[in-house]
Amino acid sequence: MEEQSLKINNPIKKEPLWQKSLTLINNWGTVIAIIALLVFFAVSIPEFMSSSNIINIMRSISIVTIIAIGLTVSLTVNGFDLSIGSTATLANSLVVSFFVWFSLPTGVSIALALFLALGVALFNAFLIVKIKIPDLFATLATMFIIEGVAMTYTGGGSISVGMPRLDGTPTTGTIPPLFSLLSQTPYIIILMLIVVAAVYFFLKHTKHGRYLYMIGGNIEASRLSGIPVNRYRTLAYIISAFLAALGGVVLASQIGSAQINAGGGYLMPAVAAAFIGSSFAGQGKPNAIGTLVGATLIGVLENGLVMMSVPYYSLNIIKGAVLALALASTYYTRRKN
Amino acid sequence: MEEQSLKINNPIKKEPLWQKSLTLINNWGTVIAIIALLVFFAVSIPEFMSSSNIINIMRSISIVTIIAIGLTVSLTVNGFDLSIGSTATLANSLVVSFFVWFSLPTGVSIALALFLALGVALFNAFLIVKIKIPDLFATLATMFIIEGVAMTYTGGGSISVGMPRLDGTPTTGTIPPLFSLLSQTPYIIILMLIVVAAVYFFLKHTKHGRYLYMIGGNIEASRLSGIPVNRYRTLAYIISAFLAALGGVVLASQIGSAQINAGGGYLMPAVAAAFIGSSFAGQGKPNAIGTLVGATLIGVLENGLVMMSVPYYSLNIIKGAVLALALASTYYTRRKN
Amino acid sequence: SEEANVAKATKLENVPDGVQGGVKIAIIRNLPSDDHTKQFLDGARQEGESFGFEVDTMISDNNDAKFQELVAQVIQQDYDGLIISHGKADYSYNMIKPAIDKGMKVVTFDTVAEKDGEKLEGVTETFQDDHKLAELSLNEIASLGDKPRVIKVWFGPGVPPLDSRQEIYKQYEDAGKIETLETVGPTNMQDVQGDVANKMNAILAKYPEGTVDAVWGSWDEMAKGAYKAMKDNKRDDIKLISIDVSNQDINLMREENSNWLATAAVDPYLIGQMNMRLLAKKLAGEETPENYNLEARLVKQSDLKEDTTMFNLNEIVDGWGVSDDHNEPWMDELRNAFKK
Amino acid sequence: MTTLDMKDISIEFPGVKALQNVDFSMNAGEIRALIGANGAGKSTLMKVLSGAYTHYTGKVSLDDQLLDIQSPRDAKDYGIDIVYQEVDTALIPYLDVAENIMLDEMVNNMSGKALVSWKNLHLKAEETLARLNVQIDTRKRVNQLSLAEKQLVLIARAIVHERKFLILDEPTAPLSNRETIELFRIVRELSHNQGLGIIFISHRLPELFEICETISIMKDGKMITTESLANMTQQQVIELMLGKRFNEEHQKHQVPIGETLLKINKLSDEAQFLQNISLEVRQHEIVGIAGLVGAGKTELCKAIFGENPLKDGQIYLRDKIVRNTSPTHAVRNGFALVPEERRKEGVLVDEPVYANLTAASLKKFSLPFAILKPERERERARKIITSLGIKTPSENQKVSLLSGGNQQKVAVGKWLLTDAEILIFDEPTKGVDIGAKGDIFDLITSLAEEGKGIIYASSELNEILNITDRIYVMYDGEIVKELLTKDTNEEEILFYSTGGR
Ligand SMILES: Nc1ncnc2c1ncn2[C@@H]1O[C@H](COP(=O)(O)OP(=O)(O)OP(=O)(O)O)[C@@H](O)[C@H]1O
Ligand SMILES: Nc1ncnc2c1ncn2[C@@H]1O[C@H](COP(=O)(O)OP(=O)(O)OP(=O)(O)O)[C@@H](O)[C@H]1O
Ligand SMILES: [Mg+2]
Ligand SMILES: [Mg+2]
Repeated sequence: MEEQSLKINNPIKKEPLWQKSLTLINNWGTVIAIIALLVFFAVSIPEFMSSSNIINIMRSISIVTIIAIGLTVSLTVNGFDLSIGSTATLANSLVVSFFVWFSLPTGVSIALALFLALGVALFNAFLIVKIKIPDLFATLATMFIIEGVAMTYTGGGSISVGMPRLDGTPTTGTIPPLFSLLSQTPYIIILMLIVVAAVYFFLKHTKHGRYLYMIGGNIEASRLSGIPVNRYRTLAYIISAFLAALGGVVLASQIGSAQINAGGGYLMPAVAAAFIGSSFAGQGKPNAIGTLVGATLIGVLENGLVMMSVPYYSLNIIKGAVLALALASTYYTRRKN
Repeated sequence: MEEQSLKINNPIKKEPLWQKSLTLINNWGTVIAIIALLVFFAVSIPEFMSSSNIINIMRSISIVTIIAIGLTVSLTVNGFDLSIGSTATLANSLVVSFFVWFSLPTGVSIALALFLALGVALFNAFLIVKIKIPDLFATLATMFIIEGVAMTYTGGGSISVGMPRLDGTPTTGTIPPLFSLLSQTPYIIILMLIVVAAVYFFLKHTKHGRYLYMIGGNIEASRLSGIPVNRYRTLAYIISAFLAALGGVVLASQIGSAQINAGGGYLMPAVAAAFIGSSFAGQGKPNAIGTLVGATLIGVLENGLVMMSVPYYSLNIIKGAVLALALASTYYTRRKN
Repeated sequence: SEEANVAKATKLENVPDGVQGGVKIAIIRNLPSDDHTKQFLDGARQEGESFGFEVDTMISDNNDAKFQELVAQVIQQDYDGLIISHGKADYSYNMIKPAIDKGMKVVTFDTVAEKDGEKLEGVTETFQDDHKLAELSLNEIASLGDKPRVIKVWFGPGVPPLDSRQEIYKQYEDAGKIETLETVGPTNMQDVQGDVANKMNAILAKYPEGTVDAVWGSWDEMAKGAYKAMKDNKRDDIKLISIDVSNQDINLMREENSNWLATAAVDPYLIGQMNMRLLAKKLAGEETPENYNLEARLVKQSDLKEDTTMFNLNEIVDGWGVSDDHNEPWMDELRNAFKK
Repeated sequence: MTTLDMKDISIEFPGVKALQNVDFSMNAGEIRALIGANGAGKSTLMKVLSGAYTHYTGKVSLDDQLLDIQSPRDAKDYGIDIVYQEVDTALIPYLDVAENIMLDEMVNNMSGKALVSWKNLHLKAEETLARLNVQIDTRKRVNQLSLAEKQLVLIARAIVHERKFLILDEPTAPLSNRETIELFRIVRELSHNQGLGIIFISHRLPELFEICETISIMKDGKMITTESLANMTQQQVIELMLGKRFNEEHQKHQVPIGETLLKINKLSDEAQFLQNISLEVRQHEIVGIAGLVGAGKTELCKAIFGENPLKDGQIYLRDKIVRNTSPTHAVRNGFALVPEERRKEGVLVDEPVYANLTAASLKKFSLPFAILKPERERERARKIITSLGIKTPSENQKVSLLSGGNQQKVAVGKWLLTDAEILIFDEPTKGVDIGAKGDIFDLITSLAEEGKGIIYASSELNEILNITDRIYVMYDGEIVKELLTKDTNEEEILFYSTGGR
């Protein structure tokens, strides 16, 4: 017994083939699904694989990916930021108002909009960290509030170039061409990739990222080992609000105006992308690459199905079914626990 | 062992006053908020306390309460049924189609719509219990699918009396007056109260309810205590889908037609009501009375604010703020723990 | 409020009693907040306030049940008149009847208050002429060539104005004036613009240059998405013709190389104004018609000037935004009395 | 030499005075045993010392320097570290072994640095494990580890850094002899060669006598005494901590063993770990399942109880074949299981005591339509609380607020209201004080005397020898030997459980 080291024997030494391939599917189900879809669409629709269409797909997922990456960060601390949609709307309204109402320069407008959106993060963090309202509940309240704030700010309507201010005074501000460039290819795609890469690196290779995962995995243990838990939870919500606001700014660049609740529609797709993503590569936790993959899956699907002339009102059936399949492929196991 | 060993003397007999009142606020925050609002509105608006307005408020929360009670049941097993909104839409479409397309009698139509909606429950349960997809993820997928199914079934969203079928053949079916009665006072209010009372009794005073809460508390331990965990989780989703469908049927009675995603708008308010509700009376878990109280809070607020001529675009700010306050009052504690 | 007190104190002569002394109006609209909604509400509110009325506005986000609750609540209160917008035929009669029974005056917009073929006595129904709107826009498309190939951006059925527009579209189709290649519609109603843009992107990839002549945007919110997609794909070989107008639409139509050629619309602000005038006449006890249709106009890219916005469209579109219909002398008197 | 001094420590929780004026002092380089019945306040005292609780009164000092411990990090900065009793409360399940071991390092020793070097992390984690002479893949996720492995990970985490004082709160509870021996080697090394002061909490007396030099005994939130172990016997320690005499040798009344109740034939499980298991349990009989950690005892218990799916084999109850396809069926068929991982599997921590006790037998408290009779429920629960001596303010107390041993009693207690014929106990005395252990033994024997069949799985050989009538020894998922308790001894069981043939 002496020198022989303690190896606790592993019962799954003789892993059968089906078990192995199931593990493979579990870990790579999403990727397999994407490849299968790509092949299927490429065969059925000649134009599908054209480079311009690939770029189309990439562009179409850009905003949702940016917002979903923010959500992903809030998920790492076992939180859930329901207010991302409203935050995107708010940033959209703010940045356009800076251009149209106040004729501010591009850089200042963007920076200011992103900065102000951090107020949402601080409010969320206050409710969650100080008042100790559970994340989902707190951000639900924030969602309503920010939706209302954005609408009140714009007076219940949209803002576009040439529209007078709420008090009726005429405006002369315009959307700078530079700003519109933000949502053009390739910039919008590059921006998305930068966001994904930065958050990937942050979560995987910096201590801050690891702390976020630690907090998400076991908040008590993290607190006991000395991580300033509340500060990091606040950080997670700051990143989440920041990226949601960035998404809103890109959206503003794309639509060239501020629209009522424009960001609201991004909540559910972002949730779907982040959910699919957290099972990517068998990680079992929210992660940036996974979220990108999740968004890609949805993007490829929507694009291909529209090309196949599936009626728009049936799209959601297939989207939901593929979502279910992707999730099933990751979660289905033959063993019990 | 001696009797005495059972009693550890309570050292905090002299609980300070602020501690006591904080506990009071923690437990009854929602109710205090409602009373405060009632007093405030009653003083500011003469018509507010009229019996007809009280009935208005009750009626206006009926559908949301019925749906939220279903959500509450899914929350008891630590689940989360995001598909309630779509299920309500589906039931709305089905029941109207039975009247308009097939001229079925009232009872049959309602029963059939409720019955078919259980398919949603079984699909949810299949994904969650068999495939083991986490509740939130699984019901998100279902939400999309059912939304699509309802839209495809109606060929794009809506059915109303006199509209031809999808294939263009004319229809002669009408909405029976009896069915319209369902959404009239007092029946709609009575129905809501019956649903609340029945679910309250079921959760609080039956074995099944106790099991649901146990499963929500610790699924492993519940399984190992011999509770048929999967069957009860399925049951929770069945109740949730059933009540969502009931909400959809009442909605159909009220609007007299099937509308695009008519139920979708009830998801978030139902979530808010159930969330506020789970902190009601210091229970800390989802419960029927609490959900009713939560829905009432929102209903009173919306009614009063409209009466006070708060512009529609600012309503959500106040709604969100009151939601946050109600939650804060329950979760805020001065002790660390 | 103060204004109301002033009005009470000094009754104007030559002005009917019914429109003096703290008149309260509620406007309830069954649509989400958007440009059209805002302008409609602003038009009605500002017109009402210029008469010295107190005007409250409410919306119900396309939730028919909530809409009915709101209307019921408003009927409980002490309003003198209601403007009801976008109620569905299935319940509107029953919903509005209590108001009439209580003696409130009611004007509706895009709402049919009819039961078993009977109209509700005393209600004036106003409509924007959706058939005409469709006709104007489709004429533009038909004039692009011989049986143009069209991508139709539409959704429904169940959205009454879009259904009406679809009826005309079908007539054009059946008459062989146009050919439909695809139908595109949104699935994400909270982001119609972005959603339609994504779908159009996919469709455009499928139809190479020269295979599509026009896109028909049956609602400008969707048309904006389609425009965005065509611009991103540099597809100005396709022409965009739409219905409804907003300030942003005008901006986009005026962009360099814009392929958005025309849009047919009724001024929503004017609709609001007309509704309020009709309501004021009812309050004054004057004769009002059962129906009133607002005329559709075509806004053409070629007519737009550099400084054209939604708010000075009347400079280039004949009859836009101004109408003397139902304007009574006592209204001017009221306007004068309540001028700020 | 550094001296640690805790003076006049008191702390309260709602309804519980957990510590009352406790004094505790020791030197670095010493191995101190801390013992006391379940709920005596050992863990609480140590949590005060390690900074987890800050709402105490009293003073903590090191060498006359008054310490201001406001957080675990403060404690660590002063050189005080702890390995918690409940391992799952200290681990991050979805992160890998290396990160869990290096947690404190990453949190406290990376100021100024932001980037994580994964290579170094794994290297250092491997080194630390090597110091413990343990082989665990540092890339494995912690939620895939067995309980023993998790415990080892936590110990590894505590020795990454040099500390002055190290608290081990029941570290051996999930460990078997082999790992325990290894742990002792490390503890001695740390104490004697590196001069650490070690506070060692355990309910296993022989262990304490083997490794510790002095002992502090607590009772009901008070410190009773601190003495050199050389001057004490086990009997004296037990008397001091329980306040009464206690006979550790367990007495089983002589009841003749009856007919065969349970017969298992060639059972193997779907996970392909259990192979060809055959065994028999008779009425009045307590059958032991012995084996080292990882031998498959837990898997076997769960397989019989229907929690793990079977691939092959039959289970007969009174000669009738039964199919335990799920725990629900097993309970219906008359089986009961007290699982190993108490907090996770045994009790519903957020429910009150009475609801836990009636969880498996709610039918008995139901009217038609499943309507509950709560008064009757509470009444029966109170009876069980009294008869098992569960220490709780009332039957309405949440189980999470009970001490470990009392939680275990609740986990056992819930089966007393059922009609189970076969009761399976998987390490039921883990973390249970010696007094309560006696209670549980008494309970098990009286169940056997009533005519039930008992399966008792444990890696503690003395317990097995003490309570059972017959023993099956497991090794690597198989039953390798059947022994009669009265004819065997520790050496023989150990021989077979390490693979001897
Ligand atoms: N957070 C808490 N809230 C309420 N009571 C508590 C809390 N923590 C501990 N207690 C109570 O304080 C007493 C001492 O508990 P402690 O965990 O220190 O006992 P212990 O000596 O470690 O017992 P064991 O041997 O079972 O681990 C027990 O009665 C316990 O129920
Ligand atoms: N969820 C799991 N994932 C991977 N391996 C597992 C899992 N559960 C158990 N094992 C492994 O199965 C083997 C048998 O475990 P089991 O718990 O049955 O052993 P045991 O004899 O009861 O030991 P212990 O004394 O730890 O209870 C061990 O090697 C363990 O590591
Ligand atoms: Mg302890
Ligand atoms: Mg075990």
